[in-house]
Amino acid sequence: MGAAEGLSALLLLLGAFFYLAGTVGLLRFPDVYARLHALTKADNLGLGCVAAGLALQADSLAAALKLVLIWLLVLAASTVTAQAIARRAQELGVSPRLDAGSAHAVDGRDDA
Amino acid sequence: MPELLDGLLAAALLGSAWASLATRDLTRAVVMFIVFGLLMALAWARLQAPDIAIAEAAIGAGLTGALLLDALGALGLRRGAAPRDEGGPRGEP
Amino acid sequence: MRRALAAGALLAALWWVLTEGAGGYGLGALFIALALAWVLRQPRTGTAPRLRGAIGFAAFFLRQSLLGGLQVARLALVPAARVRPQLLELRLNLPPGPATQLLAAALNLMPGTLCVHLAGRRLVLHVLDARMPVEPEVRAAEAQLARLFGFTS
Amino acid sequence: MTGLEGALALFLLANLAVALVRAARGPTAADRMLAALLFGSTGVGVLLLLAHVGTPPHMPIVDAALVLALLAAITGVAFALRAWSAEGEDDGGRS
Repeated sequence: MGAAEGLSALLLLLGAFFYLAGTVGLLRFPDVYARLHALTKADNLGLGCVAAGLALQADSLAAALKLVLIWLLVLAASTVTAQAIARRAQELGVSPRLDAGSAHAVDGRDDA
Repeated sequence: MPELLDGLLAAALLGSAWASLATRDLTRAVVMFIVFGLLMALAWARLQAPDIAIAEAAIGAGLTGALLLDALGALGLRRGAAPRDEGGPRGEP
Repeated sequence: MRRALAAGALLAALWWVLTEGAGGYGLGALFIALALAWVLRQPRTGTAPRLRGAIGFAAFFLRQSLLGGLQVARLALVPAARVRPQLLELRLNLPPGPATQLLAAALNLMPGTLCVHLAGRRLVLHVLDARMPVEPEVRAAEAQLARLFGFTS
Repeated sequence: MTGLEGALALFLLANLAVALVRAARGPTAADRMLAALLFGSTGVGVLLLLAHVGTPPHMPIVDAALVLALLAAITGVAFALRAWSAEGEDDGGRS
């Protein structure tokens, strides 16, 4: 009982940390593509931790699995959305801000 | 603690509603409307009304948002070259 | 027949989870039957996922998405850290179809990769940190997916 | 345990309030939309936490989170496929 509650609290705090990272990344990253990284990865991990932490407190197995199902749904939704937006951004000609040091070599290879 | 939560929720609701109404940039208005719908769903959940929260999440945030975005796209297509002429030079406050 | 049984079992499990084990199977049977009829009318793709591959892929995916979240957290929260984005074009070994689409979707959640363009076997990724070895990661994910869909033989 | 969940729900809501600033002024349409998507994924987390706050946990709220998760994709994809076009002027300003 005590161990499960402690683990649950730890997971919830970890989830809040990843949510914070996602929000800070959304505010701090330079362009749409980088912000999509922050949105998909950090937020989904945050929700995963929160869902796992709450699942540890669930009354029944089905209730716990429901939380996992919600997490999987959000995973699927956000990766599909991120890909659709990234693809559309590229079609519209939004050029990503590339790193100055490594951009040239990669650009050359991409044009070929 | 609950008072703080409810106060913040109410403030965010008012803020997003105002931001949605008081702009000439249609994209911004639609996005703020979607945000308002999501916050409204949270408010209903906070008021212990999960069925209305479900309806708000489905209709307010999900379907209406998608329909408004679709309408926005159709509007931009029909206007052709100048998709947001009435919005002026970006309605930044 | 095997397909119908597997899909039916999955749908029944889904209903059980959605009702939190509270039952209501009269209504549930109706919806399960409707969903099953819809599933069986979909065309076969020829790539049915393998159970063993699915478990391996799930473990791999969980570890990678944890690493992805940690990387984004480090880049966002450490003040000195900054992103070094770059574009990377790859040729996939997987045959085009559900496998490549699932690969692109999974890469969106793995460390530092975001799928920008996917056409046939050509995949363009937006990489968050140019110093990271992205290509081995993609190849590992590809191998996992090949095992999931039974392409290894 | 309920104290922790309430506190975390408050924390996530504060996160959302910060993201609201991004949605209100983020320069391109895509930036605004990303903030709305952040509201979606964080909103699911807040709903899950709210469901577990209180002495008798209020489980039906989990269903609201489920619906929100189901429909989160529709808005984002509708934005990408239908609404986002002719953004050239915006992106020139950004980069």
